[in-house]
Amino acid sequence: MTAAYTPTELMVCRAARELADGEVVFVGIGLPNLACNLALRRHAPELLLIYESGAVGAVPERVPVSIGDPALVTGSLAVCSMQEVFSHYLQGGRIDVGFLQGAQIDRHGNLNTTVIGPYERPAVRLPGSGGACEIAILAKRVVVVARQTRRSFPERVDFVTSPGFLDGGDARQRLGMPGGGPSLVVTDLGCYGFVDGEMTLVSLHPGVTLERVQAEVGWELRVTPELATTEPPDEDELRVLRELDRDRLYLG
Amino acid sequence: MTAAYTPTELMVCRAARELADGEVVFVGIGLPNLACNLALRRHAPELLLIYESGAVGAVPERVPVSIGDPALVTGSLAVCSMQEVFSHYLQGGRIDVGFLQGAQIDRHGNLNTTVIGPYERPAVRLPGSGGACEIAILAKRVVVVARQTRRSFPERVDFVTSPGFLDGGDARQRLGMPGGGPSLVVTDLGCYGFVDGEMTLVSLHPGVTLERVQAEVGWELRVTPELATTEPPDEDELRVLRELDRDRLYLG
Amino acid sequence: MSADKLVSMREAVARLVRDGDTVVIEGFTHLICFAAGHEIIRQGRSDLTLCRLTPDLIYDQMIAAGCARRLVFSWAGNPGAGPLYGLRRAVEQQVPRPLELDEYSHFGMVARFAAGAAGLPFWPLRSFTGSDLPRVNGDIRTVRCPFTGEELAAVPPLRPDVAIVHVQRADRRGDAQVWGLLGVQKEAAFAAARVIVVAEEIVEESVLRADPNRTLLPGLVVDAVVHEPFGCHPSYAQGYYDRDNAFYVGWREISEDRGRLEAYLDEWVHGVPDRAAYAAKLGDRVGELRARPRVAGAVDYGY
Amino acid sequence: MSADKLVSMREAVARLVRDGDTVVIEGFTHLICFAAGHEIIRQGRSDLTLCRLTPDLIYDQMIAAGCARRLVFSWAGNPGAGPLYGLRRAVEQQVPRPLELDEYSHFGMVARFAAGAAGLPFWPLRSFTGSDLPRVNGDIRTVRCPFTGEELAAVPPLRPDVAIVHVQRADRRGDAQVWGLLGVQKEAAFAAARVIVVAEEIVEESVLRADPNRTLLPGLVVDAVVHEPFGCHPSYAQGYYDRDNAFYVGWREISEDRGRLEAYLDEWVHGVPDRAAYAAKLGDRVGELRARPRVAGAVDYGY
Repeated sequence: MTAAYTPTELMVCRAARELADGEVVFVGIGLPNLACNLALRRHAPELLLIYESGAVGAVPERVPVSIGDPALVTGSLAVCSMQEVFSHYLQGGRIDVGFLQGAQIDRHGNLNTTVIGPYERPAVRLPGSGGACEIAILAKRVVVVARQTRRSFPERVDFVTSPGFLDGGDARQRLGMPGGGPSLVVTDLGCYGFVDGEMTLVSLHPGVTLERVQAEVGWELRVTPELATTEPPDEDELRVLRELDRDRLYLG
Repeated sequence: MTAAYTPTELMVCRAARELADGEVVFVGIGLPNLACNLALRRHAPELLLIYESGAVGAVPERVPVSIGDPALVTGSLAVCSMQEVFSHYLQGGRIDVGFLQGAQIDRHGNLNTTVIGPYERPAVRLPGSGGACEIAILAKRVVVVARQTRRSFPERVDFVTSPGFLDGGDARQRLGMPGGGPSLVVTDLGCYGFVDGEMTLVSLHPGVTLERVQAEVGWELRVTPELATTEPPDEDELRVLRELDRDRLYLG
Repeated sequence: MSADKLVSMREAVARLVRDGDTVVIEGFTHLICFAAGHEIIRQGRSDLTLCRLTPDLIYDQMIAAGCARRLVFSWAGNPGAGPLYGLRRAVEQQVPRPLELDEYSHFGMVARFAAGAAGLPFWPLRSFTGSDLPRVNGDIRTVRCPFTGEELAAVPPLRPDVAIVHVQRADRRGDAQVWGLLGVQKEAAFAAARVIVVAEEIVEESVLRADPNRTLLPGLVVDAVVHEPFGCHPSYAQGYYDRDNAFYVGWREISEDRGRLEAYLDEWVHGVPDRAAYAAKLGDRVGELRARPRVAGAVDYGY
Repeated sequence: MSADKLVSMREAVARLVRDGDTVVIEGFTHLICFAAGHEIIRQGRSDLTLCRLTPDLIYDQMIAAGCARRLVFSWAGNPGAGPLYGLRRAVEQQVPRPLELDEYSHFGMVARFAAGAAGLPFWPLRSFTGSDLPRVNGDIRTVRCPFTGEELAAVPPLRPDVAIVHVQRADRRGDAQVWGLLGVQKEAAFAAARVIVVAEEIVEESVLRADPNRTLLPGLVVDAVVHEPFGCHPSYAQGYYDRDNAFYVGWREISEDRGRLEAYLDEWVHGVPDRAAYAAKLGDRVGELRARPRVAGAVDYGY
């Protein structure tokens, strides 16, 4: 018998399982941070968390509300300048997994966090790249966590802030991008991998129909022949996760 | 009545007078180090000493025997990586005066600390550049302290390790070198400035004849019309200097 | 340069921050000097080019107050609490005035500061490939490696007229020490023509000389030193006070409404003469945010 | 990678340093790991490409012992005490074997390590203009700025097979802290394929976590950790022991004479099994060099 859980809890637990022990992960704030700390406390005690703020090997005693929370510094293994974080760790090829979120993600895993509408006259001005552009280019693989709607999953994003597989195929290799690009997209409906640089549905969350997923994608969705059901979170994952975010700041 | 002093003591005292209070000086080991500490203790209390080893604002309690002496660190204002010393301080244009020595210095102030003879089959292999090449290019002005012999003052050095005025004239400006080049050469015989990038005798040390100086220069030496006699060190300069190098490690 | 550079925030801003300047108030979440931003607003500076990786609430306030003409940045949001509406009104509706955007990624901004600090005309990096950012920003270019022939991205140096850096402790010369997150403050200060150091504590030079590896900036690069305890609130100072997360979360409601944002500026910026009055007005909150000690061990510099 | 990387110097060198490797033992005057150099000599490694800004006595000994095929450097002298004769015999007389020189300036070497650490194929710098060094070293090239059009010098990355970094303290994972002169050790370690950390003291991870700003290297980049007290003599470790200047001055006479240098190696390198025996053999000198305490004040990481 499995426990009751929210779609957000499922997303975080599924993302956490993507992290192998001993890997080095570039942590973003919010759900990615919860996923990383969940993995650290359960199956990946040797997971090394690196925050773009410069905290290396952080073991936050509280859920960091910002990526530069003081709790990320106190008791961490090392603090380095942002120049070092980006040059030595990310550009130096030491980051196994980068976590990204996005207002829009398209058929080829390109992410937009810059503008909705034209750049010069935006309908909505979004925050911009932050470190996402270089994480997308340099991390060995990228995991994307995003809520899925037809508007947020267009065939092509309005603005490519962070490149995924561009137009698909081997576009990344042709441009000599060091990182491998997106390997997994976890939404509140299902999980996606990439085949020839195209987003491909690999599993449906329990109770979600293929029709519902297709209704929330802006293109003719590719589906893997061996479509699975996403393994739901178990009791222990949920217990640890809920301890991590007692005030449900991010779990809602 | 002036005190008795050695030629070396005169060289160091003359070099020290070249440093103005509040200036930032890139300190080399040996006589330059004595000159800088002499200036610091007498007329230039706000002189900032920066050692290429990364010690900033050092106040050594003993004469540093090496440029990385622990006495340069203890009680210093800041310690930074060598990357910072060369990038932020020297290349960043923050060094007013650089001190250089050399096995050879030529008519146009070019310095050689690499080889005597051809590079591939050297008669004598010298230490090489160290930081001298970039100090010569980037420091706002350069002071050279050197013992003078006909062999060490050739018309052209065997190898240009650290550029002075190259072939003279405005060669430095044409090559876009940020620093001003050599402004003073102090030897055991006299002092030299540069006119149109050519070494020019400006003062003779007390008791030294022009003939003697000319005998120790490998080219037709240019002499300033208002040739002066170098001001000898006074009692107080000598007292402080001799305190600095009690064991006469460098004063001999 | 005089050995004693200690002045009030009012004097430092009056003397060193001019209309039309390119201004940097750095600090990545940590040590963001709100006190300086508020004083710049009080003195009515205008046409500033504001530079920061993350504009944060302080630039949202300065933009809403009409101080800025241009913003150079890489991520413009309210960390963990939605958009910066003051900034969005300027961009989307030109309110209170138009705001030009000069946009990079974090690495791009870090590289610009690094080039400025190092006196280089460009900085090479592996980013921007396949992104639309170079399409909308002509200053993101490429450079060819003279060894491998490969193309890398290149950005120009950022050389601010003024950099304002908040630190935990400094002496009167401006020698300054920081611990905890370091951000890009060192690079920003070395890149700037003028530097204001704002410190939680002013200490004797001997305190700094006892631990030279902690020094972030030498007085050499500093023009003015300001003693401003609690000068970062709602940002934080490691070892002194915590980040006021409630304020950041609450800012959303304030900035969403132009009137409320202006009322906030009237009450908390124009309505107080200086940071001491601001802290007094905050009352008990100051004590609630005070840090619980977590003292590090000492090391030995003997020889 | 295993969490416990603590091994003996013998095992670390046997496992991680191979014939033909490009090896860096860095440390600018401070923290030069003579213990590692001696073990490499004892194990008879050959055809090494040795890299250091300042070869110092340790490379003079390794070159005289016949370990090296090539030297990448920027200043080859005995600091404050004349030339390195072992090195000169190899260059001038090919004794005991020829030595290729790959020569830069200090800034050039620093830039090569920086490029290696940052994963860049070149590093731009303002040096070498008008110098003969580019004439004799084809890897000192130029790159044109895509913004100003000016030409700058460029050097390629230095990516050692092995970097050996001596530190004051480390934990068993290789997380390492250093204070005092930092040299280029961080860049050298991040640039290297394999890293050996040698520490004066092995401490609990909690000691390092109490002061994260002191950390030079994370265990992430470290392959082996060696506990080797007094491992730098005649170099020094701030807070532990002073530099043995008498040894440096005395080295001139030893290295000047090939026979005496070989006798030194027989007695002090081959003649002892490890560093502990070397220190025991030095006897009272060890105590004479012990540092007199100069303890720095602590800081607070609370929030």
